[in-house]
Amino acid sequence: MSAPWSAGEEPRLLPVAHSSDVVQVRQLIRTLAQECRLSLVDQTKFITAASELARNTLVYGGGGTVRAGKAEKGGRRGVAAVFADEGPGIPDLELAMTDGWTSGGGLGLGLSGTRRLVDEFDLVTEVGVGTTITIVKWAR
Amino acid sequence: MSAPWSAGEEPRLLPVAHSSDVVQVRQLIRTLAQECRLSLVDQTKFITAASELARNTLVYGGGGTVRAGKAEKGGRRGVAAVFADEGPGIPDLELAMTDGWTSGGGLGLGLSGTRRLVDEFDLVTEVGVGTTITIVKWAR
Amino acid sequence: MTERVPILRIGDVLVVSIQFDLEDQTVLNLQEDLAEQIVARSARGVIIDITALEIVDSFVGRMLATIADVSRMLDARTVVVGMRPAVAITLVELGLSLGGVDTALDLEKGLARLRRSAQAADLA
Amino acid sequence: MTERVPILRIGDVLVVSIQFDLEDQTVLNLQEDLAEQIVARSARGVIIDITALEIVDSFVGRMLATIADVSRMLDARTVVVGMRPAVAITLVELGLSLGGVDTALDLEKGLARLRRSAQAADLA
Ligand SMILES: Nc1ncnc2c1ncn2[C@@H]1O[C@H](COP(=O)(O)OP(=O)(O)O)[C@@H](O)[C@H]1O
Ligand SMILES: Nc1ncnc2c1ncn2[C@@H]1O[C@H](COP(=O)(O)OP(=O)(O)O)[C@@H](O)[C@H]1O
Repeated sequence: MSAPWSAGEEPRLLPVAHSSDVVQVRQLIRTLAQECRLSLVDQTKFITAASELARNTLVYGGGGTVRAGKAEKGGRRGVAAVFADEGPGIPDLELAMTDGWTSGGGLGLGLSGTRRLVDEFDLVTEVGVGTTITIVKWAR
Repeated sequence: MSAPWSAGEEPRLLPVAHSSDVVQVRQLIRTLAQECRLSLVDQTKFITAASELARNTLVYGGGGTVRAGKAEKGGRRGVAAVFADEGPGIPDLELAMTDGWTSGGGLGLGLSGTRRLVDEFDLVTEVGVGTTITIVKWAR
Repeated sequence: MTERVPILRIGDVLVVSIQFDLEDQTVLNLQEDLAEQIVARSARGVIIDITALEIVDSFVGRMLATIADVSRMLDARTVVVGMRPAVAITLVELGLSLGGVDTALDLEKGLARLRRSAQAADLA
Repeated sequence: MTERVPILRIGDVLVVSIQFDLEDQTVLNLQEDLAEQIVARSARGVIIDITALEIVDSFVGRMLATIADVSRMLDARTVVVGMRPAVAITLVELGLSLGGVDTALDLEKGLARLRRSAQAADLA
């Protein structure tokens, strides 16, 4: 899935190279989610999802980028974010998407939990090449 | 992963053949962790991790060795320890890494818990050949 | 360089009010500072006020659970106050129900909770 | 040859102060000695002082939990005192929250706790 960016709106690009960048990502996503008029609960869910994925990009992907912006598809409007890294990739996706499974010292809720928090979730990964995750939340 | 020993620093070698050796390992690791200026909490976490792994080397690996010393990677400094035995190896690593799983009468927290206590954790095992576990904690 | 969250004291209760979006390292520092202060000040209770927090992700959620466990081992009780409804919904959906974490609506109710439990302990 | 940790008595409370890094066998001996002494001396309480312990790994953590369970079955209460903050954090992260183990900050508070609970029991 390529992110369904709204026509004429340029998504913003942020680096994810340091722990403080994760804070920046949350702030950017928050602004976008408000502009797209997501409900308060949906804003909260989407920012939380972005926070989980940005941390994974940093910790497991060895750093990368986030692109985030307004999205549009079939008359619906919302906000999309793409987390990309050129890290080790995920060898066993099934396992990684399992609640509670972590290869590090995490809680193993980032991927599985995030998927529950968003409307669209797409994950492309290749061992040795990297991981790209796209999430979208639509305004209701 | 081979341990990222600091250049010019020889890691110390200790045998793990008797219950009293586990005490020695804790003491050596404690000295190193202090020299590397880990925070008090990080020292405590790393010594505890080493204690768990040294006991496993003794109890499950039938004895072996610990090499421990200062570590360095990408500008970060810390302490590393390698626990090696030529014991039976671990047939099902996924299972052994699960919180609460033990083949003996343990609590099954040694491997899974240790991974949470350190910054880097690498485990190589082969049935009939042995087990080697490398852990690193970086000074913050 | 990471910031540190200030820890206030009201009687034998430590109060932490998280006022801004925390970096992960700051979260870990807070955890360690609190454990140290519980012992140093013989605190019987800890209140973590998250009224200002717009989101609690799994990292911060885990800190709350850890602080609750650690403080119990140091003979203090932790109450988390001010959790927003949207945060509660999100945490549950994320899969983190914080079963072991005691909560109250606001600081006042949190303090009252700790006071009652201290009385109960003195009677026990 | 393994060492044995001395067990002191204050009234009907047994007090064990662990002063050095224990070998596993010494930990097991202590567990057995305590169970025996609780019965032999009709003790109502046990205090294990771990102030001097820089680390508590899963082996020692398990001993603390076991002693708490065993003493309860022998009608005595165990209080662990002097746990360092860094030890509490490490135990929680290790996955051992010692839910069934009662704690107090120091020996004095531990003794007071046992005294109160003995009074409560005498009234009951
Ligand atoms: N960007 C990534 N690159 C490589 N591996 C990843 C990435 N994101 C997640 N993973 C893998 O998936 C596992 C599960 O991730 P997650 O559900 O977020 O849990 P946690 O972050 O607590 O480990 C991680 O432990 C890691 O092994
Ligand atoms: N060095 C080793 N050699 C062989 N097996 C091991 C080794 N270390 C751990 N194991 C296996 O992994 C299991 C889990 O270990 P651990 O998590 O430390 O729990 P515990 O020590 O309580 O059993 C052990 O019960 C054992 O079967």
